[in-house]
Amino acid sequence: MAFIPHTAADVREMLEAIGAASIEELFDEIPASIRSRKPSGVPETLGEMEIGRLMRERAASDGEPLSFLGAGAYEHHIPAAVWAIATRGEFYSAYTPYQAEASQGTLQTIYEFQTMVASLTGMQVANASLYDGGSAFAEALLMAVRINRRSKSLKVLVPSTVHPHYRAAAGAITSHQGLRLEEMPYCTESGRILPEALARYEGEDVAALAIQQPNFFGVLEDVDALSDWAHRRRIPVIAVVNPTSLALLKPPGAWRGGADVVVGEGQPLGIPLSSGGPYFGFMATRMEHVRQMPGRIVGRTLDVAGRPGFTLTLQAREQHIRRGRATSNICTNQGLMVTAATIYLSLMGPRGLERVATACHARTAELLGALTRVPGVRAAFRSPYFHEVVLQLDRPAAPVLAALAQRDILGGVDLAPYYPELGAAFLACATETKTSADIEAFASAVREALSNQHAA
Amino acid sequence: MAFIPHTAADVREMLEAIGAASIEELFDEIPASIRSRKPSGVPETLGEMEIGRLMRERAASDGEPLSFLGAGAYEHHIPAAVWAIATRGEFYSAYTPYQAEASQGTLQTIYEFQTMVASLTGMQVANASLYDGGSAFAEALLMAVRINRRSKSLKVLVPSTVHPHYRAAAGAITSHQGLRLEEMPYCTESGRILPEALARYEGEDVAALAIQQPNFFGVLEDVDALSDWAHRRRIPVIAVVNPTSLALLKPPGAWRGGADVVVGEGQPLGIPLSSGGPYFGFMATRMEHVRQMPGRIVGRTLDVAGRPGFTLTLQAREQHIRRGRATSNICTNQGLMVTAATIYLSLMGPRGLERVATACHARTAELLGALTRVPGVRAAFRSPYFHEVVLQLDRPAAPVLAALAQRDILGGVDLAPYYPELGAAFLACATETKTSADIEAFASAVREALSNQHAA
Amino acid sequence: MQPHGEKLIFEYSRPGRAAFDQWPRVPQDAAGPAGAPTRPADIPAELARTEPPFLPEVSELDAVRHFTRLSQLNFSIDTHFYPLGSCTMKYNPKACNALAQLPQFLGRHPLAPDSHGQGVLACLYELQEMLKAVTGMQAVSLAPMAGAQGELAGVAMIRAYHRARGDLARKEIIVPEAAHGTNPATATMCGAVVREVPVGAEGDVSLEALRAAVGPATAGIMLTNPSTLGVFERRILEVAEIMHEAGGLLYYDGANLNAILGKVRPADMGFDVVHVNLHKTFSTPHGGGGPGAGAVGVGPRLAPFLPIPLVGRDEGAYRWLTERDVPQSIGRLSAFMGNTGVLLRAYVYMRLLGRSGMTAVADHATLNANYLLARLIRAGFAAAYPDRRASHELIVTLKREARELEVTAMDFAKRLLDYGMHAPTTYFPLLVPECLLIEPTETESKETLDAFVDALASIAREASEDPERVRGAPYTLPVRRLDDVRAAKQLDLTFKPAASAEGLTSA
Amino acid sequence: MQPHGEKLIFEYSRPGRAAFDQWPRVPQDAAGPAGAPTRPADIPAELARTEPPFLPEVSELDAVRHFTRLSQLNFSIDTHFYPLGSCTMKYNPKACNALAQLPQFLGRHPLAPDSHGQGVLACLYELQEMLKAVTGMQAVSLAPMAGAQGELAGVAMIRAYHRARGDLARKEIIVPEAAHGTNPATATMCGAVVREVPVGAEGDVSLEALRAAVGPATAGIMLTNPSTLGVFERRILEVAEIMHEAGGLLYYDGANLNAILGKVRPADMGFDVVHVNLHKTFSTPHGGGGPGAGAVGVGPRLAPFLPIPLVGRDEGAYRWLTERDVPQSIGRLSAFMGNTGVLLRAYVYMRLLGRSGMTAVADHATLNANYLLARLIRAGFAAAYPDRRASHELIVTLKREARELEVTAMDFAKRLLDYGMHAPTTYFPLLVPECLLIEPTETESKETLDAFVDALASIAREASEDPERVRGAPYTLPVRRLDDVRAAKQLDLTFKPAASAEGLTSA
Ligand SMILES: Cc1ncc(COP(=O)(O)O)c(C=O)c1O
Ligand SMILES: Cc1ncc(COP(=O)(O)O)c(C=O)c1O
Repeated sequence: MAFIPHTAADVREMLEAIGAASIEELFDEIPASIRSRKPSGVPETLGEMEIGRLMRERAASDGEPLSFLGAGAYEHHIPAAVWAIATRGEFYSAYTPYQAEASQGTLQTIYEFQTMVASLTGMQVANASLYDGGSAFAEALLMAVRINRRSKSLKVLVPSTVHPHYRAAAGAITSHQGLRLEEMPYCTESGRILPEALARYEGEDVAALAIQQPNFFGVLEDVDALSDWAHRRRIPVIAVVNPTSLALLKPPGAWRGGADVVVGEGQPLGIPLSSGGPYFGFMATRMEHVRQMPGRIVGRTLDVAGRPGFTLTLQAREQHIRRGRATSNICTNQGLMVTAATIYLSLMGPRGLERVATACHARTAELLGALTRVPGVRAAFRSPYFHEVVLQLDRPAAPVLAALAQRDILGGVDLAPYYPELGAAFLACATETKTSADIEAFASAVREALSNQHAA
Repeated sequence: MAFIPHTAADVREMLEAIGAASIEELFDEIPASIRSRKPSGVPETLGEMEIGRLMRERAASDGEPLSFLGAGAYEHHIPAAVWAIATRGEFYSAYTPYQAEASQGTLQTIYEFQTMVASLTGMQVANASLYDGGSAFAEALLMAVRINRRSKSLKVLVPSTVHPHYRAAAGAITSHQGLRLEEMPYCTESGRILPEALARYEGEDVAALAIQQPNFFGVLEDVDALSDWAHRRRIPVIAVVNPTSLALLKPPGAWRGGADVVVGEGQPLGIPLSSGGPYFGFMATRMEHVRQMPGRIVGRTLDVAGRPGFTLTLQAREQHIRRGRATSNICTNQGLMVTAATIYLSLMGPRGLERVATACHARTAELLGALTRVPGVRAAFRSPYFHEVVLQLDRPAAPVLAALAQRDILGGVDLAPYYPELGAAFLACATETKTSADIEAFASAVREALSNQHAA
Repeated sequence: MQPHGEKLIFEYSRPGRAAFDQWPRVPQDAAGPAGAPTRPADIPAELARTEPPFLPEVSELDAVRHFTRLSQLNFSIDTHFYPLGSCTMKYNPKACNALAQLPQFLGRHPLAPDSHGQGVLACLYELQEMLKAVTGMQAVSLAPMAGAQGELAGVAMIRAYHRARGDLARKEIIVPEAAHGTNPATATMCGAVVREVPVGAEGDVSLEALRAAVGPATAGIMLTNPSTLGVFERRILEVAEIMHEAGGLLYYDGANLNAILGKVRPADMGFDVVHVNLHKTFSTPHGGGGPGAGAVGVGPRLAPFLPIPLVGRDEGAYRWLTERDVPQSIGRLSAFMGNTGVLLRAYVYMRLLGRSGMTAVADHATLNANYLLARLIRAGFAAAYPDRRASHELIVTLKREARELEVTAMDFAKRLLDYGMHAPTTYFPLLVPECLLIEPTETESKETLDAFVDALASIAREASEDPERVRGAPYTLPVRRLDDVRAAKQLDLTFKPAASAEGLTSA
Repeated sequence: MQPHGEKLIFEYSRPGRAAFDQWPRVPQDAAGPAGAPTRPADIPAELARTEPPFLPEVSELDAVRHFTRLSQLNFSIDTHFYPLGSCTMKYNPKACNALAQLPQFLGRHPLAPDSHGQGVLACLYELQEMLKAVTGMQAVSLAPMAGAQGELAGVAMIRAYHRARGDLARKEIIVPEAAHGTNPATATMCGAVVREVPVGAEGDVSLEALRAAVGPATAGIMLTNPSTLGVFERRILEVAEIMHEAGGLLYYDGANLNAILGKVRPADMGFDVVHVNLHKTFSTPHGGGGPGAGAVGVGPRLAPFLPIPLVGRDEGAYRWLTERDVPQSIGRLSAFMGNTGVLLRAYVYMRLLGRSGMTAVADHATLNANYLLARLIRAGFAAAYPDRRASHELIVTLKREARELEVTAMDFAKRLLDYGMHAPTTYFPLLVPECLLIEPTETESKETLDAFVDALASIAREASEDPERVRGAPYTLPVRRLDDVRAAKQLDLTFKPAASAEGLTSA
């Protein structure tokens, strides 16, 4: 049997040591009435060669289209070293570092990661990851509510420029604890929250304010004004950020008054798109809030010989100690992704990451130029943006995008289901992986699709 | 600059320590008249992302055709574990294990490999690899000539059923030392050497006899008779074997009288086809001849504390000690391939390897059946074979094979350039990687190609 | 002499050093990526970063060497026996990793159209089907990203179910006192009130206590079976009856599914919902902490509430199912589609095992645990439940050793590391004092188990002959025993260049 | 306590154990690969194997764990500084490996038609072109599979050239006494007679001796420049003149090309043929012994003789050139196309470096070597050529230490291992007594070099204060110093189950 090393002789000797006549006998505490047979819904075994062929055929059928999709998951160059090292057995097949002395590799990596995330976000401390950006956002809301001991309300202001899926996930996860996500409208001209929009919450008991920068549309929010408004009212500020953008954009820790909790999707840092996961959520905060932070945290300490070493710390926040009163139920996190991201950030360094961000931005500017030169396409907003833009068409986006997809170009995310008020609009993104030729191909495919549909 | 860690400050400090004003100055012993500029024939640097895209495009253009090519390189299933482990940095980026204490991983692997090769071939000792099967054959001829102290001639009997490229390589490599490869004709009926063919060498001074089993045509030679003939005349026997076949076929050590030197291509043991290399040649011999064997050899010994360990041994045979009187000039060998093959053989085990051989054989039988059912195709020989067959057509093979290639089926190797006496013939092979559907697709493509060409 | 640890990556950093080949060309600088890029002019100054982040500036070799060396400081399945109870540290087949990493799978954007995803969707669909088969459930969602999120989904569905029926009083979630911490933590996250029920001397939940606990406020119970005590809950059918009669539902924590794969299905035990830890039972790697995947399966009552997205099939084509298809869904748990890459690994693993392999897993995991139990008892160790069959794991209590020799379970665990084996889970479940929860898994051989027994026996000898030796362990690892109290008191959670001057740098 | 070594894979073997998932289904047994396959009936009994080969019967986990643990016993570039002189142990970029392993490249059969190989052929063609550019040669063949085979090709071409001109007397190949062993060994393999010429005190070949050596029997000379002594052969143009006037040709052993990349081209020094060790200069991995690639480049005189296959281009399409295209070729050196996978790695590496990167390699390799030289002299070590520039490598002689302290170069080398650094090359070139040939390469940082100097200085102190300590090294590796004499006398070259009973088994 695959992966089972027992020889017939082994089984015999082992049963003898146990004093059982058969393996079957070891299951004699299970009521006979519910014992089942082999699961007929599982096909018979395939060898590695056979499943390999099947998977290769299936992968080939998914193709490798030219993609301008972003919307929270970004195609970046991933250095070959990242996964060559992250998949080394010692990282790949280790458990959570409960036995610190036998897990210094993982622990030190996490400590380095925490340092990098804290610095990128401009915060003091970071955890060892949450599941993904969306669920990290949910945890941030819960944490902000815990931090805000003044507020009696569970109302959190969440601009509608925050990723719709993040809002959905946060709603699904936090509603059980009574949180209410108050959706703040955005300005359809500029694609961002106008600080004026906050006026209507004046005097209300608000538990927290969330800000995504750049927002879902790629537009830059006026973070200082928003953050300042909250701090003046002693409302904790939750920042949702794209880590790549932080090479160019002011880190949340430096927003006016500073963010209290910063979360984001770590995928851009060396993690493959992989249909949505595994990615990782990161979270950073101020030192004063560290005990309210969910997730694992690694600290540096000394061993009995006085040598430095690393260990999980502040575990009293966590489910395995605090149980029903833990900051979160999270246990398994996204460790291997963190290892990959730490290697990625080490290879990129501050200047490499800045180049990635600059290149993405330049490519998106090029994209914007090329597409808006196509008749029938215009930019939805005229605001500063980072590496992602909303484009409006003179007819519904879905069939145009479908026509592109037929030519193996994924042109963007149709916004109609999410933001009907924007009319025929889609969100497109170009990262450093795109060349001028790619962008030209995209633009001319759009041109053709629009004229074909005209003809039709 | 890629891969160079020197900062400007480093360079400054280092030059200062050296007492040089510039790096340029360090080259002042090179005559100025021949100093060159940057090599203009080398394009400017590409980033990893850029070369990645280029290589992926080029790889895609080579395609992944359905291949029935064999002729000395075979498409086998390679367990994912093989290369995941062989490319671990500690194996991949280590040098030849000159510092034994710091290279026990590589050394022990080679020792295990030597054990496996010796056992597969039925010999007493094996070396740590030669370049490939073809060059290993050349080394085998040279070694046999060294072994045969009785013979004054440098004439080696090499049947024409030995791989034509092996004969070519051996000729090119050994001719400088005066070896003459006497080509023995084969029986065009049976596709093998008839023992009677040896009669004409009776009484001649022959330095060695080579036998390939299975031979280039996939046909099984009458190894006992051939080997027996040689031993009776005290002529050393060189065996050229396919390691996969040794799971089913009598090992050369058990041929009548036993082979003296056994070589072969190691590629079938977990090494990708990769357009021809890197593969590895293996070589095994009798203990009495070990000092005549070229290539590295690892031995087990003890350390000063009495613990077992591994080290390169019998180095007095090698170029770095014996220089002009070494058994060969080989230095760098195919180490990493040996690591992969050792992992492959460990995963397969005796029974797994037997299954691979059996499955290959069965697939080839199926192929033979399917193709010979196509009108205009017939089997060239009616002899026992292993996993490879010669098929004859009623018209030239080249255009038929070209037509198949256009449909992404590589049907076999055209034998016309090598064996014109066989008429329109090609050599085809099916390994365990081929399914009945693959074979059917091949057969019907041949059927179609033959009828199309008829029409044309 | 040999450096024990490895410097921090920041300590390799030098201003100006970089892995230049990783830098993208910025369109402006056709000359190649040498200097600093021009900052985009269209980003307003007040929104721009002024100080570069504190990231290391190292060469590619520095990074490769550093992280390769770091990796070597870990124990892992690929290098060590790792019998961590409740964690199912079995062999992670290399094929699962290789095939989940095929370039088209890795490169596929989560929002790519279904037309460019039939391959991956087919795998996920079939994974749903196989999980239905092994759990006996009617429908499966692959959305949850780990066991704890599967629990959250499960309890949220239970609550949604009661709510949908207008049964708003059902706020209590019952958990046995031996439950894993995520169970009560999940109940809390779902806004439920946790009620603990005690476990009897033989390891079964007390039915009396359970009967007393249930009532109109009961939403459900969270159980694993076999339980965290390493024994099968024998009266599971009665538990189910009590719960169902009281109007509550049963949640199955699938962390221990390895024990019963193909032997008994959670649905047949009476469970209404189950989560499966694919990173345990189905051998996706644990990666030093994650990622995992906590697929949930449900019976007919909870099917309408499954978290999205699901994978459906219409006329031979696969597609994502969303709110529109599952209007009563408890919603989405992540931005996209959970840990798809993990799901692909589990899919490949299940296909490799196949039908017969499923049963074989439970058979041999159970055989290994019972063999260890027998041998350890014979070697003088005290089993927590000596009269019970072990499931896929077993508990030894070192109560006596702690009392008589002052050598604790922790000391045994640390000393085992010196013997080249990872320690079992210690101090969990909390119910059993000084316990080692040992899970060998089916992929370990008899020889390995024998070596483990020998090691524990040898430590026991050391504990009586030279207890200090055991208390001081480990000795042969990159660090000696670490000061957790100091870690929590003198928080050092990020590297600050100044801090190293204060002497905390790695040697 | 911690096992130092690792058992042999055979010692894990148990009859009946296997990695079953790797077994192919045999067509007969539709039921799946469980038992023994039926032996093919059409293989005559007298040609069939009767005893199964002695291969290990282990599980997949056994194999993975064993070889992973074995790997950890190695030093390597990815884990350690590895200044092995003459070997150019520089960083092997991971991208080169990843891109050479693209599935289409790996899967391509060597005899696949050119129509299914334009991608790989384009890479090889461009590699030929780039090698021409850096060597200054007119044509390049990628066929040789390592440096030594490149030498063989080179000397064979020289001999073919003379032969083609009817100049049959030219049988002598001159090599400097400091030459690498492959040089004389190659000459012998080519049926030539080796003539050694001495090297002067400053490391240059003695021109007088050379003039005396040449004559009508001279076929050619084999040189590396910089030489194996780590210095540039300053009178190379005179050497070339002497040789050419005598009717001999010059062979350039490219093992040291790293030193002069983009600085001076072998062709411009007067060489007629060069081999390039792609596994050194162009950073393909050394793999614990190989594979390498020893491309040869030639000037106009030798171009007709290049080994096949070459890659040519006709009307935009690439194709293999064979005997038909190169009728005077010295022939083929392997069954197929040399070490193509290695060539692809070198291709990617050269493209990553690019034009400016070539020069930068030589610049910084040379800077590193000269820096080490300066620092080591300052630390009290004796340079073999103190008045010369170092090239990309340098030689220190421990003659004094050996004489005065009886601590040899070997002892220093072994002790360095305890300091976590691989040893330099020892006792080569043979010319310099008690030498360390140190090649840092350009990919190592100043800090690493400083640490190396500190380590050597510390060992020098140990050597005078506690010489026994150094002589007994290493102490911290999987084994202590090994008994080479025993290895050669009591040959144990394969594992025999019986042998382990005699006590040679790993502990
Ligand atoms: C019994 C039990 N339940 C739940 C969990 C939580 O699973 P996860 O870590 O995947 O969130 C675990 C894993 O540690 C467990 O052992
Ligand atoms: C100077 C010199 N020449 C030739 C060679 C032989 O090269 P290879 O080992 O690739 O055959 C080497 C490598 O060891 C060398 O250092």
